[in-house]
Amino acid sequence: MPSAEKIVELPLLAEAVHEPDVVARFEIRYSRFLDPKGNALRPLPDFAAGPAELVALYRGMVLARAFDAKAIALQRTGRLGTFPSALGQEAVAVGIAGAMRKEDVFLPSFREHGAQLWRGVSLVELFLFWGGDERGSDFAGPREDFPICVPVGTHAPHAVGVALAFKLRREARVAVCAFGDGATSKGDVAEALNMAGVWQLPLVFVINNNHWAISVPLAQQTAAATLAQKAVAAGIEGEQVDGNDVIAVREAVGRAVAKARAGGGPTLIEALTYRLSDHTTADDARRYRSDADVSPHWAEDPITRLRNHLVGRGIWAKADEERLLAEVSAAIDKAADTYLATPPQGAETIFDFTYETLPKDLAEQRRAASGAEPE
Amino acid sequence: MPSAEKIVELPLLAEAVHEPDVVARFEIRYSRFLDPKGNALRPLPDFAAGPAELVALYRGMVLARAFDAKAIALQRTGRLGTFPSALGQEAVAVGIAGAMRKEDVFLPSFREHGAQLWRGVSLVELFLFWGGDERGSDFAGPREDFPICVPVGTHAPHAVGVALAFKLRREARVAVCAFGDGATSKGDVAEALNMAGVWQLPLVFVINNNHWAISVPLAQQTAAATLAQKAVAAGIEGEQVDGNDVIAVREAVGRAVAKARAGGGPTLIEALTYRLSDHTTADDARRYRSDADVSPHWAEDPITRLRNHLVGRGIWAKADEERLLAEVSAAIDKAADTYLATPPQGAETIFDFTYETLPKDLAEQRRAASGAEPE
Amino acid sequence: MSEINLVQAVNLALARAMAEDGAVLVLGEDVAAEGGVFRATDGLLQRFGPDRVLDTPLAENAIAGLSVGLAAQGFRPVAEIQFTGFIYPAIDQLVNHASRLRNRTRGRLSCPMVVRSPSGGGIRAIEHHSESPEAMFAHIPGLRVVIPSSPARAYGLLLAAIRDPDPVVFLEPTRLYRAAREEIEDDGAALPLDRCFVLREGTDITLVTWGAMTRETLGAADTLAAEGVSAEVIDVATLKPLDTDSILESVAKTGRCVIIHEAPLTGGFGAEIAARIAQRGLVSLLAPVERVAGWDTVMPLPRLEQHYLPSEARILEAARRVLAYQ
Amino acid sequence: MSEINLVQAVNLALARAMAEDGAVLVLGEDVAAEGGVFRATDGLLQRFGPDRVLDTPLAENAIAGLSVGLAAQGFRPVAEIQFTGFIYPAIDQLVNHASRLRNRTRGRLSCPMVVRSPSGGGIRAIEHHSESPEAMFAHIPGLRVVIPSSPARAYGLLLAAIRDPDPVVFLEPTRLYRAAREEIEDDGAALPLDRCFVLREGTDITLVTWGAMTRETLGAADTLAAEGVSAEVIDVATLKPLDTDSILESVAKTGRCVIIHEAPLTGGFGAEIAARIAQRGLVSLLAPVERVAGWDTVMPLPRLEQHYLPSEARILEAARRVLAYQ
Ligand SMILES: Cc1ncc(C[n+]2csc(CCOP(=O)(O)OP(=O)(O)O)c2C)c(N)n1
Ligand SMILES: Cc1ncc(C[n+]2csc(CCOP(=O)(O)OP(=O)(O)O)c2C)c(N)n1
Ligand SMILES: [Mg+2]
Ligand SMILES: [Mg+2]
Repeated sequence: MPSAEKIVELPLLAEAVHEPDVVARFEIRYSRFLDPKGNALRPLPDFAAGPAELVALYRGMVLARAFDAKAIALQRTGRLGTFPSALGQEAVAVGIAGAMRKEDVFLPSFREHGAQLWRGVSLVELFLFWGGDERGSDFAGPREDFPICVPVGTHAPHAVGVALAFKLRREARVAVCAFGDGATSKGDVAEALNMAGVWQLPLVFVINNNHWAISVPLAQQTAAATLAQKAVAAGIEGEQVDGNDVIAVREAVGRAVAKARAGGGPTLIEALTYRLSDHTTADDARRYRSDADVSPHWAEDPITRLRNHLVGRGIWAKADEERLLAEVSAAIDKAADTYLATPPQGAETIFDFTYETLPKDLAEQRRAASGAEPE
Repeated sequence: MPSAEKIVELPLLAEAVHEPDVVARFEIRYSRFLDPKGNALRPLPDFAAGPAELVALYRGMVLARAFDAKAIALQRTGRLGTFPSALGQEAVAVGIAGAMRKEDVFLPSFREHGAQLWRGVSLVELFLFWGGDERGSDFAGPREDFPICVPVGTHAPHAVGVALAFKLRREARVAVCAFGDGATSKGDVAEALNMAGVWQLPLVFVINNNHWAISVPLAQQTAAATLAQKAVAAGIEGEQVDGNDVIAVREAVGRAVAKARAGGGPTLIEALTYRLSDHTTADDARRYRSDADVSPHWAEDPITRLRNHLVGRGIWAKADEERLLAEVSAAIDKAADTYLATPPQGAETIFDFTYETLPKDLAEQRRAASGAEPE
Repeated sequence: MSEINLVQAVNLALARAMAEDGAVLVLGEDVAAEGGVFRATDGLLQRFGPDRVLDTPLAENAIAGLSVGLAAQGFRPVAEIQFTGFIYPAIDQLVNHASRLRNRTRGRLSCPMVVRSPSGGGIRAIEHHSESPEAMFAHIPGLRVVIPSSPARAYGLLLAAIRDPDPVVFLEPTRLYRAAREEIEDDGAALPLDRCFVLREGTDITLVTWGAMTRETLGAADTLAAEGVSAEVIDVATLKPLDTDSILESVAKTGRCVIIHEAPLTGGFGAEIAARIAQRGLVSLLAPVERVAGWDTVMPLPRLEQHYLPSEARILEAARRVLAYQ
Repeated sequence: MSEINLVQAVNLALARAMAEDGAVLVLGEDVAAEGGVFRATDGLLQRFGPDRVLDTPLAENAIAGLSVGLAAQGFRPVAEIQFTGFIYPAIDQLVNHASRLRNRTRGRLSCPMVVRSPSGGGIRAIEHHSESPEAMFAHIPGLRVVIPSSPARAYGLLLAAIRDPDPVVFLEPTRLYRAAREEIEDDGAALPLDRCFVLREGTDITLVTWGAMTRETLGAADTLAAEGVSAEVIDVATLKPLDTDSILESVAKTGRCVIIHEAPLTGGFGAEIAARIAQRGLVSLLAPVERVAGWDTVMPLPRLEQHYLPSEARILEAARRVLAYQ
């Protein structure tokens, strides 16, 4: 499914050509498997044949949403810092993670906790990070995954470096980097896409297109008809998927990851979703969008969609749902309690990770901070 | 000639669609009028009907090349600083300038002196700039044109600001920004293209694609089949022209400028040319490319091509050529003498343009520099 | 006249400048409909319309760069960078172009632009939202660097910055945005961009600071006063160009000086002030010049943030050392 | 053993580091076939192949950013930024990521990378090719900033920088690249990254400098010696972390100090050194600490450049003022 088809190798010393001459042609394709009601629109991919993986994806989304709700509750009661909800976008993160292997490396933005949890970042670690504790980025699970990246798009070049490392070591591993629609306007993201193309890196970029960058709607972010076409500038493949259809996300990212692993180079995937929540707990979206803008998108809800599908196939019943919700909320409450019971690190840890070994003048500052007089 | 054709307005709340669904399609077109021998491949644009403008374009290229040769001679004899030759690329700069109006604003890179001269930057000013004198950027002619830009691509956002100024003031003016193939890898250029699209600015970007960024060939700069397709990422129009056919450059830029002036928005034009010279007088291109790489491109020479065309049409004769060369070299020698006879500015001028009015501590430094003791 | 806080004063100054000069534009991320994430540009879109208040795509480098283009064309862009943690992509444009355009064209083109950004910590924000990079800008010839510490100074200094013919980096202490309210007359009166402000007169020791740290510093001065020590508190306000004389005069009077800032100690702007005192004020020094600053570490996340920010206790400790010095 | 100049010493150190550690990569614009515009990476492609020496597209931000990714994966990228005038787009990655990765992951990920760049003026180069931005980096916690001033120190310090487990900004004085030759044994011996170098011992005055200015400073020391004044010349070499003790010891001995650097005076790193002396060395000061630096102006184009760069005459003038001070 080549998205970029090169018509003629441009002859520099060119013989006469008929004008006007089309020298390159591109198309962007869109894919989805389930309609908003959960009905299959086409034959499902293999992984969706049996219940196992679909149920896992479902659980991943439910867990992400439950974590989200808990995080907001903690923030509202002053026990967590500013938090960016992923409400309605769970299929993007979970679909990504479901398509990756353990040994791959994930470079998230800040709205992909569904993927981080799937990959083994613990609930406690996520609470710690959003609670303002650096230990929240010291993942016990996926040791090579990157921490949440707050400066928008700045992790895209990191992904290039990680993927280049894999390629140089001849490892069959893939880096997957997620960022938002707003990030696609950043120069570093464009530089990263271009470099991934030059070196044909095992790298998959996923645009978590929730149609808003805080208050800026997609139409004011770019004149591009799709964000997948950002790939054209880099000469790499780009495609678009329904980001609220976890099967579509899982399938498209799966294809891209397999291609990358096989040496086929990078891909840019635009996952179309919608930010149902405020930008963060510090935001009031009613300042710039109306409920009327938002409400239709509730009908797109990825969790309801997959649940309907599972129920329709007899894979999922009320009892399963209740069991899952109970299990998930128990896990989250337990993690929240652990987080809340975790005292901050000692003040000296401010110094201890600035360099591998503490330089002399910093050691003096450390002493001063601990109350002792400076030397 | 829309290069970006949007197939479907993406429905967020989408009804079932047939898969896989093409949501956007793009094509990049290439145009030229003269073959390398100077033969017309198709009916020429109106401006090329009579001799006047063609001869002017020819003169512009000859002047640029003669300036180039003189600059290199001065540098080799220690009377000018490092200089980037535009040998073989004259049609790009001259074609751009020929398509602009006086009131438009040009934002050059550092290899477009052909355009600067056309627009009224004086030979003396160019010598002064490359001779290391700030007065070389204080253009007496095009007061609003930007100075040569050394940090690659950093002037692209300036062009956005200039074009935005025109749009906000409802002025029928156009900003034209030129940069090289290497610049298309820079994030600021991508950001500028995207912003030009969002605001549909009266802005024309021209890529002076000479196929090299110092020692880095185009293939290592990007995986993109064309550079014109960088426009697709920004949702703006992009096209490719034979950059060694001054008629093609003049025609394509003319169309884009007219469209921009009429409110039709920005365009990205990739002009295909080749850097026949070293990158600069400080470079030795034989370290990274062979004569065999270069020599075929001599047959593309834009000046010979247009001369052959003019001669073939009986517009140009040996006598005209001799008159032109004499006139041009006289002008250049005179300008070089003036430059060489121009003493440097006083040391105090280092201070006088840092701010509109000299702050107190800088005034003290100025006194100190002039030998006087600091207060 | 109304009691307003610092961010409202910024808003008032922006509105005033836009009303009096049609060339003044406000641009940045979320400055229009949203009115800025801190509401600094609240209501400006409604009042001045979409041609004067522009939401930009998410691209700080180009925000600074397009401001250079607008300024060269005679506009007076006031660009907002949402947090100083995101101002770094704009540095290339500020250093290589905004600060040089006048000089490199020998005055033909100039760059009357302002880059505003909330700066500093203490708001329990997430990563990259609490930095104080003023020293990086104060080192750049051709730039002005201004940091207000009260609603009145925010109003007067921002008006001056917008009217200034050269580029100004205007860093607003986020911690003070809603900290205190002040009566402000919207009379369009600007404050000088080349003057320190003496917030409190004193004779025994000079405390030099700026931005949010003026609060802890004034607190320390109060404590000292209660102990019979008369501390003079200077708010530098405009770091570049620096009003050296006012600082030297104060040190000549007190003979003792402590410089306080939130940014990391090493290479912080306090070093420049101490260096100028060490050169031109040495004679009058009765004690070493001390600096109380952020540690030379990464700004911690909220849970440890309070251990990073210079506290009134640390200021007092340093002041007492300096005062006790024989 | 062979006599080589500074850029050849850089090349030798790179080759040595690459030979002894397969994790060391060289990347940047024109570093491969071209061997670097100054030939710093000459021959490395031929010797180590395209997997170890990579030409990148023209994108400084991503050059720094991809180095962070490589370093987090265990490589030791040595990235070349062609001139410091083009290092500004890399600052975002250096400040927001490279310098923080270890801290923000509590040591899980780290960033052993080096960013090399030719720095400073005096080569009659075109615009943006003559800047000295070291102070901007020396203010960033988590970074190391190193500037060699001789072939031997370039060799030893670059080896140390590449072996260092944390990010290092390594600024090479372009003016010295081919200025002097020195016998260098390619023994892989690194020099310490936390130590100043005393280039000349003296007892009457301390001249503190780094990089290219060591030449004019040593010249001034010679002139002073001829007049019977014994000047100690210190090459700071590693600005961050700063070896304060060596400087204080010297000042304790001489009681007089002049700091010399090429970067603009205000907010230059000389301020930090003067500030530390003003705090910890005040007792021993017999005269004001003077700084001789570039003016607070944009670096002029070549025709006026010599009026910008601190001259031996300006250093002598300051030294004599300081020596004459009673
Ligand atoms: C470089 C940078 N600029 C500004 C910000 C402030 N900010 C945080 S999130 C955000 C919008 C991001 O939009 P998008 O990329 O679509 O991601 P989303 O928040 O929608 O998931 C902005 C402007 C930032 N974090 N980084
Ligand atoms: C941001 C930046 N990085 C590096 C350089 C050094 N440099 C000068 S020209 C050049 C290559 C530019 O290539 P291209 O954009 O194709 O323009 P050309 O020189 O071919 O006209 C480089 C790397 C620079 N001037 N600016
Ligand atoms: Mg978004
Ligand atoms: Mg080129």
